[in-house]
Amino acid sequence: MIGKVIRSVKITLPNPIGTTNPLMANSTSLPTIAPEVFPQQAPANGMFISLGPQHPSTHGVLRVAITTDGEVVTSAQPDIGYLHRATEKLAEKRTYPQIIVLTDRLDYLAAMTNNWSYCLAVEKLLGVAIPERADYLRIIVGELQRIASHCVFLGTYGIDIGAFTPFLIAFGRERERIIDLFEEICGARLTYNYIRIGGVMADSPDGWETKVSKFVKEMYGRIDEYDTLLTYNPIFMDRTKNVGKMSQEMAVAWGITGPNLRATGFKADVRKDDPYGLFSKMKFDIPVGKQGDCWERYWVRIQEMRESLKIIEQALAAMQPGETMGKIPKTFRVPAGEGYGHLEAPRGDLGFYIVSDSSPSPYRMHIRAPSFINLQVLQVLLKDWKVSDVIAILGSIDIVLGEVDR
Amino acid sequence: MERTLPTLIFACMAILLIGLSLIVVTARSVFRGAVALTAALGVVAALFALLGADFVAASQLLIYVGGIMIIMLFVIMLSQRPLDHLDRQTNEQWVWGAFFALAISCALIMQFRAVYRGVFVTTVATPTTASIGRLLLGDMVVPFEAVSLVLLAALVGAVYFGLDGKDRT
Amino acid sequence: MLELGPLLSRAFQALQSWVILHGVPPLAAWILAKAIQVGVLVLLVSLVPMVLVYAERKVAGFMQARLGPMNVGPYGIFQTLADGVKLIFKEDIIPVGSDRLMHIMAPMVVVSPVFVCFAPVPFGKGLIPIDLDISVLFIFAISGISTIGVLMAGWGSGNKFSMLGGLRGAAQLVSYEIPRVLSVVPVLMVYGTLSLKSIAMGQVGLWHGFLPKWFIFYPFIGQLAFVIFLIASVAETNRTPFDIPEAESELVAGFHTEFSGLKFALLFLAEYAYVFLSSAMAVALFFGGGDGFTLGGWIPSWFWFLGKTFAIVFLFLWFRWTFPRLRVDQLMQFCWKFLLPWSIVNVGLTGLMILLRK
Amino acid sequence: MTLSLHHFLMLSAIIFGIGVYGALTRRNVLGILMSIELMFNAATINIVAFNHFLYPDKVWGQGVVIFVMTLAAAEAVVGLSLVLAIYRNIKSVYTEKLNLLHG
Repeated sequence: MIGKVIRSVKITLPNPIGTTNPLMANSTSLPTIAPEVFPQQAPANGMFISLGPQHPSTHGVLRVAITTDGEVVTSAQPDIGYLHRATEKLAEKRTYPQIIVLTDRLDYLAAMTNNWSYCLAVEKLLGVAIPERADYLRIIVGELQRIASHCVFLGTYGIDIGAFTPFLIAFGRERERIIDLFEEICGARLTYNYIRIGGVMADSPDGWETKVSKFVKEMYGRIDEYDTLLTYNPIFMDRTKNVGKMSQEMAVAWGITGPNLRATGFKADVRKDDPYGLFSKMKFDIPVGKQGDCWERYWVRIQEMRESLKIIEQALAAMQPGETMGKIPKTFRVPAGEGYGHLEAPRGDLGFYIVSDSSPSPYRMHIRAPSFINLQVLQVLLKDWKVSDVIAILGSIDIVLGEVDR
Repeated sequence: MERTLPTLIFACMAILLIGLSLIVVTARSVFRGAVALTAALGVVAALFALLGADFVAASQLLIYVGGIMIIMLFVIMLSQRPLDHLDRQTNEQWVWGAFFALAISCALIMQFRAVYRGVFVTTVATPTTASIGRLLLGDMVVPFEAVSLVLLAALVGAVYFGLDGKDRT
Repeated sequence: MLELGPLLSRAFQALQSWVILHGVPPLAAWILAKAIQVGVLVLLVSLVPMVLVYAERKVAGFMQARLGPMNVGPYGIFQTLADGVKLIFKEDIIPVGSDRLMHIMAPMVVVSPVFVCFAPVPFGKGLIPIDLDISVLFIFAISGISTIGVLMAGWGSGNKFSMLGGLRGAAQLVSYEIPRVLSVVPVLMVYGTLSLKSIAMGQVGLWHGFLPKWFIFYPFIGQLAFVIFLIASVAETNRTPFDIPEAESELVAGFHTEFSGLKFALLFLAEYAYVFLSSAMAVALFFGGGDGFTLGGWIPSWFWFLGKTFAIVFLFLWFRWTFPRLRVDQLMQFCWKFLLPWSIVNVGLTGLMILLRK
Repeated sequence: MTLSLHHFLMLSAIIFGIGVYGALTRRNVLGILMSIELMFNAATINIVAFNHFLYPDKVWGQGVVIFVMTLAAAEAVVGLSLVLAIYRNIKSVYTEKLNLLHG
């Protein structure tokens, strides 16, 4: 609906960025102050707990306003916006290649897939073809990024549940290896800016592929180690099994994507449903859960790491030497129109919706951030669970506040 | 020399115990009163040890300090609101109460002084645990079993009162 | 030889007589000797946590594929000392809206019973500060006082997370006290005494010439009692998997959220001293104290005692860095529905064994 | 000066008096419970002192004290659960608010 409005205006307005923005036209009818949805006072029969914004287990600056009756949560309202940086607005003032830098800062644990998703949208608008080697490199770094991101999830979830060691094992050992690989290929360790419009920034250095395949071989054993350390630990299973159950209908109704959706048994993966890049050539399974509790959300991610390893092996085997950058001029204008590129990011379906008016920068960029959408379900998901379970559920949804607040 | 040391210890404990008891009945913050009571019970345990009742002293610490007082502090923490200590904690009868308490104390003290003055004992303290055990399961076995019944009844009663109104039926 | 006990007692006698020779009344000399003994004990007990903190960091580093402290001194052995100095010089913050008196007193109430608890622990032959007849009961009774300190800390901080932590802590400590005491009862029944020293002495010797006569080697009851005692001790010391009162991810830091500087250091000291105390108790109750089965003649008993104690301390550290945390209701269920019934069963079995023996 | 029986008895009389004062004058139900505990303890001091001074070779008094402690624990548990029930119903622990025959 909104897309329609913009499209109709885009044709009539020569300068769409300005005071005549149609969305602002009837701004008087919009509420000027956000409605007070967060109870600040304790209810008559219970306690009010403000979990965050500075709290060890909200994974950033999230605040959850919780009212409890004893230990049982009666209402929970996530309060976001502490990390808002107006990425979408900033994008309207930058040229297309410059926006890649902004996307790095969204989900800072999975910058590669952010770059990729944005580039997919722009490439769709431009209609350029990408060299095959670049596509394979994208798959390799994208899947490595998924493993790295899930390693962080595993570690921090372990800390949420009280186990300290998985964090330093997964975060400090395996993720570090992946980040070293990334550093070698693009020079950065967190914000890579590696995947560019039309290809990738640079070809892999000598010996990089053998290092990756060596890592992949080792990683199978490491994941088995995680299984013994955390996944099948009886205390961990006690804490997470049958906790925070999400039904399939609920997940679909709230727009949940990614591992959280798959844990409910819904087989949905952008890599299969709407294959991008060369994923149509890859053979891999989509792990799904049964009842969508915390443990299955965790387990689905662990299985996904194994599948990612398989994909990397296939990509490494199929990759041939060649160009890594398509024929793209230094400066370019994107033809007027709209493009939507989405992919399976570690946290779900990450989409970039770009409206171009054939100027050097987009007229509007919208980011479909999976963390933001997955976060919404907390209001109903946290209800009727104990305060300790709040932490387990919050951690299992796996949000990154950089993406939630954009 | 061996006689003055216990006396000295007794004097210190008596002063401490009286002071702590006064805090218990006068403190505005109930929590502080309960902490003072805990300390007072500890001093009573020390008095028991001074009287050669080592097992009873340890039980006093274990049951009162490690059990009853913790539950009491627990309830205080659950039922007190932050500004409750600003309220007046005594009722209007405090003058009469003080008079009555003083009268009882004075009468008891005078009577005790008159009757039990100068009762001394010179025994060496011996371990009492074994003899208490034999007593409890020997001559006192009927009250022992009765007390266990009372405890069971208390447990059931506490659970019953602890339930919400709607769960009671 | 290397036994410290006789040496120390001779030294104290010499000191006492020397002082009396120089005109000090005997009572004062006796008090002086006791004061020195107490001072040494307190010093040692406050040094133990420093060692344990260092050990914990090194063990954690080993288990987490990293090095642990390495910079202060060789292999970082002075790291704890540096941390202690830092904590002493840190600002002591008392939050607005807290109960100041309770906030100040809480760390003292938590930490002072620990020192008293070490009084009847038999560290080796003749190395027992005071041989109480009721020492097991005494240790349980005195260590219960620390719970009051936890509640005071929770109340005195004027903070909801601290309050919840304090409440949870008290509930947990009171609940786990019961299986802990009951798990020791079989030992007391077998050896017929409450004195740690006599219990440790009763375990000297060998069965069939090779198996030490330690209580842990009694079939079934020994192992069951030890496992229950160990689990309950881990819960009593608020360590993972039972660290609900200070659950970092839920309650920030529980009852010690608002403590800083020296007060925080004291709370920390208490935790590690209790770990050491529990291990020492376990050694005296289940592992024969200073008895070094066949090698007893060569290595002094205090060395045996400390070695066994640190082996059990290692178990505590191992648990902490391996297990996640239980939820508060699961914790209570585990205590009341698993540990308590089994400890009562164990008492019954022990009684049966003693009857059959007769 | 040597300790005699009447020293202990006098101390316990003073503590008992303080307990009576507290039980009579405190507004708070919890305060009254605490005062009653004080009175209990005054009594136990008496019993142990009588045992020690009058029958030094027997432990009957100490056995009775154990029973007193157990009963005090039972009393405290029931009393405190009552206090919590009261607090849940009338949101107060002050005695003058307890003026309803039907909650």
